[in-house]
Amino acid sequence: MMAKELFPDAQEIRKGRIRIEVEPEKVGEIVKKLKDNGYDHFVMLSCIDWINDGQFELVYHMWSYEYREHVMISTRIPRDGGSMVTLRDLFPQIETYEREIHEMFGVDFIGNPRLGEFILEGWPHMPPMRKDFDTEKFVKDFYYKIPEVKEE
Amino acid sequence: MILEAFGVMLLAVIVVLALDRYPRIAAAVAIIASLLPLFALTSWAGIMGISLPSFLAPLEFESSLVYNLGPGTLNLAITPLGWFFLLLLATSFPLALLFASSFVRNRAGGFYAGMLLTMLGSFGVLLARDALTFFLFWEIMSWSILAMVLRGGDRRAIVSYLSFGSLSAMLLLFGFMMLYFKTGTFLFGDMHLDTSLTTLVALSMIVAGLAVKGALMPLHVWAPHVYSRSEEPFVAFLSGGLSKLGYFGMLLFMYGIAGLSLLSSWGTFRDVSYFGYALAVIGAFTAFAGTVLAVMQDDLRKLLAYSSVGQLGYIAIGIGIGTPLALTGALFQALNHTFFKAVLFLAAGAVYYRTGKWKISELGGLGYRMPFTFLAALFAIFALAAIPITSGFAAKWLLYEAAIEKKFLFVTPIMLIAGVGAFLYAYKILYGVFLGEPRYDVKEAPISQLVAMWLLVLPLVIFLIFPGWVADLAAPILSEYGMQPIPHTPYVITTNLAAYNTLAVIFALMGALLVSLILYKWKPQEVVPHEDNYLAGEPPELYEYISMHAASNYYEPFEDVFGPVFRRGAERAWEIILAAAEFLGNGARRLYTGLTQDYSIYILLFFLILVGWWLLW
Amino acid sequence: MVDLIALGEQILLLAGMVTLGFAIGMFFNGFARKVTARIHNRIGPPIYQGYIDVFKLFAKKTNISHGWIFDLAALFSVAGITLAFLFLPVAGFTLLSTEGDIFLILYLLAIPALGFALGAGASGNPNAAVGIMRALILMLAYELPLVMVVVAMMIHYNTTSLATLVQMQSGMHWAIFVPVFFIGAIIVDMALQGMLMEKPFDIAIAPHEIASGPMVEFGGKHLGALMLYKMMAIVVETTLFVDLFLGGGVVLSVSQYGWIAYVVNFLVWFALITLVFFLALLINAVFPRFRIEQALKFYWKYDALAALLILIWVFAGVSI
Amino acid sequence: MRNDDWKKVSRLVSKKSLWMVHFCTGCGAMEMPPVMTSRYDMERFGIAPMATPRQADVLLITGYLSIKTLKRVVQVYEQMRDPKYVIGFGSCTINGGMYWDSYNTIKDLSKYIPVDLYIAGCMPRPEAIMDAFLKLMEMIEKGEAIGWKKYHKYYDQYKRNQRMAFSYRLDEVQDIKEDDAK
Amino acid sequence: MVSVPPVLLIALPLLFAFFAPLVNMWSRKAVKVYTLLVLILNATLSYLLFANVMQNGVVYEQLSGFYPPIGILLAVGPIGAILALLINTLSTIVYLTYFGEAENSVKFSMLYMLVTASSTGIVITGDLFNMFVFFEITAVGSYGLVASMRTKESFEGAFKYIVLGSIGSAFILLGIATIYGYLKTLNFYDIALRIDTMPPTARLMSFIFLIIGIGVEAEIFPLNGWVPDAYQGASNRVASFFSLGPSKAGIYAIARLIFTLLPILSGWQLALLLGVFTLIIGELAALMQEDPKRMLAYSSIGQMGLILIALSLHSETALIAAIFLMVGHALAKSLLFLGVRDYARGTLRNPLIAAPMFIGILSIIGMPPFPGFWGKWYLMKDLASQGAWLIMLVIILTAIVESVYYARFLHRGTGGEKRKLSRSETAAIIILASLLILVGIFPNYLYDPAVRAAASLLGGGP
Repeated sequence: MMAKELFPDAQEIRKGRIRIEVEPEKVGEIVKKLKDNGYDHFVMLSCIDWINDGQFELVYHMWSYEYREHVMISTRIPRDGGSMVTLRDLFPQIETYEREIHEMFGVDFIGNPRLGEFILEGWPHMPPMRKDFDTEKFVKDFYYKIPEVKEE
Repeated sequence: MILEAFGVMLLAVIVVLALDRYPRIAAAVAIIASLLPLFALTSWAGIMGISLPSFLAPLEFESSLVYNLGPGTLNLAITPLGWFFLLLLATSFPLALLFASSFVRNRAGGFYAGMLLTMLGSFGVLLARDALTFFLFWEIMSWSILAMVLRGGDRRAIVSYLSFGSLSAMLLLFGFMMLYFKTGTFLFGDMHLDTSLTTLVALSMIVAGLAVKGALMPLHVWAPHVYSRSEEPFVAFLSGGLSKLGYFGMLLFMYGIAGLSLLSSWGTFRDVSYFGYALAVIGAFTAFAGTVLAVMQDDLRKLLAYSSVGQLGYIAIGIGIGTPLALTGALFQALNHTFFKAVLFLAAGAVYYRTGKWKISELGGLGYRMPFTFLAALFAIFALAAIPITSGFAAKWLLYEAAIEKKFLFVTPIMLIAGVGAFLYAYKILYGVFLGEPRYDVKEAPISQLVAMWLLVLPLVIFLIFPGWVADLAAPILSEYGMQPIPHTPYVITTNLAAYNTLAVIFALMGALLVSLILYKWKPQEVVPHEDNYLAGEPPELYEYISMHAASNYYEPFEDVFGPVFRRGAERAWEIILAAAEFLGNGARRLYTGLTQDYSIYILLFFLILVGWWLLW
Repeated sequence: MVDLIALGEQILLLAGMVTLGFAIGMFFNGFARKVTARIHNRIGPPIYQGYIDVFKLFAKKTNISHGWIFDLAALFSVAGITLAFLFLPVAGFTLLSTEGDIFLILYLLAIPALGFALGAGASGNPNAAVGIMRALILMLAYELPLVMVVVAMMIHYNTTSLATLVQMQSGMHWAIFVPVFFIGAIIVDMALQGMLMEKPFDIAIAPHEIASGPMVEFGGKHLGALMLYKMMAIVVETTLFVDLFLGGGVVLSVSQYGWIAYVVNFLVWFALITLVFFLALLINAVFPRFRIEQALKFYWKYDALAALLILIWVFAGVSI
Repeated sequence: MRNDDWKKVSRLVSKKSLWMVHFCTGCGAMEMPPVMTSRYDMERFGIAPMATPRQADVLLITGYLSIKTLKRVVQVYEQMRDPKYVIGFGSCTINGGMYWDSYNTIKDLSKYIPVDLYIAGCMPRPEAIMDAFLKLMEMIEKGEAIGWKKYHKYYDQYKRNQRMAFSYRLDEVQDIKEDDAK
Repeated sequence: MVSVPPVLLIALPLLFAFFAPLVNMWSRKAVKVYTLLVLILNATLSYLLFANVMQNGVVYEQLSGFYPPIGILLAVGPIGAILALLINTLSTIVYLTYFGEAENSVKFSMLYMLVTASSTGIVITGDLFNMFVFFEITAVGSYGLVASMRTKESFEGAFKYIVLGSIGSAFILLGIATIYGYLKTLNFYDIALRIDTMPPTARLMSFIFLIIGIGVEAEIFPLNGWVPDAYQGASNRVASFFSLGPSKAGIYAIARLIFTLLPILSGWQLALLLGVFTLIIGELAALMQEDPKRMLAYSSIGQMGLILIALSLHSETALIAAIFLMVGHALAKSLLFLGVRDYARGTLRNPLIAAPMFIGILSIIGMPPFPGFWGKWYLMKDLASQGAWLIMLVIILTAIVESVYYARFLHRGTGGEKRKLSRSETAAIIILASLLILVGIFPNYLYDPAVRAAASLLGGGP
């Protein structure tokens, strides 16, 4: 069954691209339902930092080879102390995306046991992809301050 | 002194059994008792034309003995052949016991008792001059091995050993009885065999029975199970010493009793009897299949066991071809195998003693931790792979020459390729156990174990330099069979086809090593630890959970190709036979229904059949 | 005293030949790279590149080792291959080849291989272990057709001594002119491809898969020694082929022509081993790599099957 | 022959046999194949690719390095044997290039390992690479390619910089600054 | 040397058995000691008898005042003396194990003495009817012994034994009747002397009747249906006792039957055939047997077949073999039955039990230097000198089968938890194993009597 039939109030951006906006609690249910209805490719999980709204938007992208249709399930969680339930039981590859988003944005995925260090090794500052992290300042304070090797 | 020796050894068996609680004293007693065959050996050195100083031969042993036992007579006498094999057994036996003195802790009395019994049996076998004596001591040896196997408690080992052991015993018994039927005597000296079919069948049966102990395919099934589930000092003696008795028997019966002309009377193929040719082909197949199977093993003991099977196959080839060259080669191979396989099993034992592991994939990097064990094992492996810096090569070379001389077109390539296969599993042992990533911080093996190993390495060096000495030892044996010894000096062995000069090899190697050493020592170097390895820039300390030791499934591509053909092929065949026997057994069991009326009917039917039979008759 | 002088002469001759052998080996390295480059439509390095590389490796300021077992590799490789060279008849010089035979050489060739494997294994690098595994399986693979043909030849000529074999082929009675051994030569040439570890059989050292396999941890003088071994191995293996099938390059009899014969024989031998190596290079330059199972199956199926035909032919000849 | 002469000969010969190991983290890797194949054929100068740093003389850093890859580069560099040379490819290794404001890429390679030669460009063309190699050979012959000696000499400074970078900690950078000021 | 009247061997235990309840009234515990003393006395007497026979040849004794052929005659030949010694000595040793048991039933002791006496009676009698009587006593005693465990299995075994035993007795009686009908005598000598006067049909019929009747007791296929159940149901002690007493007596009776009584050609052939079948079926049935006691019972059947083959070969060598086999089997099998426990698991962890049992198994599968080996060697030697390859092949194949199931037995025994046997049982096992070793290493002590026995049997004597 196509996504439009499953969720009549879904928004069709254009042909073959559907957007569903839901509450965080319902995401798991919807992904499960889509998975059972031919949307068996979990493409990726992305995160957008809406700093003015004080929210993170998590977008779950799914694809059906059968209907050639791309479904985006979008949900918003609070920016400070926001958390989300892991969906790694549905698609094991979600684990990796969750790790990345945890590292880069600081979103906590409840139930994912591997939310440790991922790409950055020993990163002590705030998650670098957050909009309030000032990279330019960091580069100036850090990389440019490392001294040259002085030759005598 | 022979009877006294048997008596003392029996006494020692009882004493060590009583000393079960005191393993060290038991070991001492056993080692002292084990010197008796050694003294017998030195006392009899005269028959090989060797004169030893008297302090080496403190005891005087009579050269023959007849003892009436009532139902039969024991005829014992020393022959050059017996002496040669006694040399192998009597020298490796005390060393195996020495190794055991620090290795065996659990129920040590039983261990030494069993070991002494195996030696007692083999001593008798080597001296036997009639079939009864041979069989009697053979079986004593055989069931003492069973007693040792029982200590391991492995089901497959016990069942396969006892069933194959009894198959061997029964084949021998049948063969002896057929010879008795033909000649009316059990005395080897009086057996004048004719060329009848009965003799052929009898000889084949005896050789087959002996081949079980010699682990020739397809009668080898017991060997890997037994070798891999018993204590190492015993296995070292079993594989190194006791398995040779099978080939001793083959030489005795094929050349000592039957003789070359009799074997040839059943047809020859390029001057080699069909009988011998068949044995050579089986031997070549064994050498190859044993090697292939050895490559596939992960358990160190199983690997060594299959390697034993393969190496013993070479001896069978030599015996089968049966020219002076081949027989010398077979004897040489027997000698080499005794020592290098004993060293390898003992080294495996030493490794187990320190690490508690048998699996090659779980070991690694012990070469730097146990350097002396490693060097002993390395030397043994060189001998096993017939690298010409040990005596291992001379034996194989003699066999190749013999095969080429007799134009064995199909046996020779198989032998050679089995020799190459030996490199594969030899390297598997080296890499898996001694090289690679160090994973255990252990000490060197105890001194008694090291002494045992290194004393066993010694002959491999001596006979590298003087291969002619083995030819000297083979000469009286060959002259007993009416053959000329092969032309040789201590360093040079000459055949019709080529010559092998060990001195040239050694000096050239020395020179080359010296030059490369100079070239090499020219520049200084620093030693870095194993962790400093190139792994595409990845520091290994990040990956504690990944083993950098690539030893599990080491020869996987090889296994993919050969595995389907060779893995458990022979065992499956035997399992089919066993299944057939079990089918029959179930049938027989069903006769006993447990119902009284059925049994009554049996009796009645039986009565009727008898009456009917009588009526017809 | 006379004996000592003769012995000294002999030793000098041997040392000289070994030096020459290494020199030719190093030349072959540059030659191979040049030929390959020309086939690739490149200019390629100068022909003396081999000498430069070896010099550079030995001139490295620091060298590392992973312990004494690691060092054995370099020692055993160079010493072992030298030993194998000494027991070959080379260009009409018998060297020590009357003191051993073909089987001795086959086993002497294993000394450097096993020594090398020992050192590589001791480095503890998994790539090295995998490389050695492939090399050993490859060895098992190519040895079967090789020994089958060799055994057939030995039985046909009724000798196992290479010196005698070369002698029997003198006067241009080369084995390759016997039709059946012409096929044998092709088979052995296939095996030679594996022995030289040229493509399609360079599985063991595959640089892109397993970082040059056994050699992964060797640098500086260790690698220099190994290069010497590899280069000398080319000479030894091609000479083995030439001795077996091309009469060892002996065209003039020494008794007839004196020292001229030595020079001519040497040149002919050199030309022949270069030719044999050149053939291997041609194949090397245009083929991709087999996987190890494919190599094993190739040798044991097609090559060995062809070798079996030769065995059967010789068998028939012997039986009659 | 005097020791200096020997060194000169050694350098003269060694420059004709440069074995390189390339650390292909950036876009520069793409420029290597044309350099090595028949168009430009680097092998005619005796330059050959090698699989491991143990065997190689030249380390090519072909692009930007993040902190994580820098760790690996340092390890590879230390596994190479002296004499060894480093060539930095492109602007990324010089000043960060287009990643000048990235929180995770280093900006100046020579702060962490000694670089004998930089090739400017984003990315440099094969001709530039060839030229760099010829220049390096010239430097070797003259005895100017002494990066490996510098690394030994100022080892503690290099190590300090590496440690700082690996830690990502601003305060540590400040501390060192103060130390230097003293 | 004191010459002992053979009748004492039968009479004393019978007599003492009837006094046992009196002793029991005095003290329950004393019965065991009392019985043991009686058995020791009997064993001593049997040894004296054995020595006497070995010195002076066959010992005759007539009973009840009448002269043979009418009166009862005891005739102890070498084989009878050997078996009497064997039965009495071993039953004493086996009885030792009863001391380890908490219960002391006077009935058991009585039956034990009774069966010992009657088994001895079978081997020393010179009279067919006497033999029948002793058979009956043995059988009745045995039923009681089997049932003495008072479990479901033991009652079942005893019942089967009773039914088949009764059929057997009936057949024996028929045989005796036939012979008596023609010859009017039951004395062995008399029968042997005048057997030719019997018509062939009657001779054969009586032979068939007798071999079926005795075969039930001697565990011959297909008359041995009771064996597995009875052995399994009986206690270890009783099973052990059966394998040394009644079964040996039965096989002796068959020996007498085919040698002295009815020496007809086809009788030997029949016995040979029966032996071969018994051997094959017994060993094959044991192969797949899971219960160790049943397995040992089937193995006993196989061994009986082997002994029967040896007996039926009618040559001196084979007879010597048969005697060695009988002695070996009696020693080894009674040992094994004593040591075996349910599924044998664990018993072999204890070296004091494992070593003797190992020796017992070795003797049974014919390994030197144990009695079983000498028996098999001699048997094979005789078969070989006659060129009987087929029978040799059967013996060899069954020996291999035998070793397979004993290997399984050994393995099962070495696994599991360590178990202990009572001290008296251990002692009995060790004594039996030592006897095996002694007989094996010094076979000449058995060999000389065996030669005499063979000569005597072949000469038509007892």
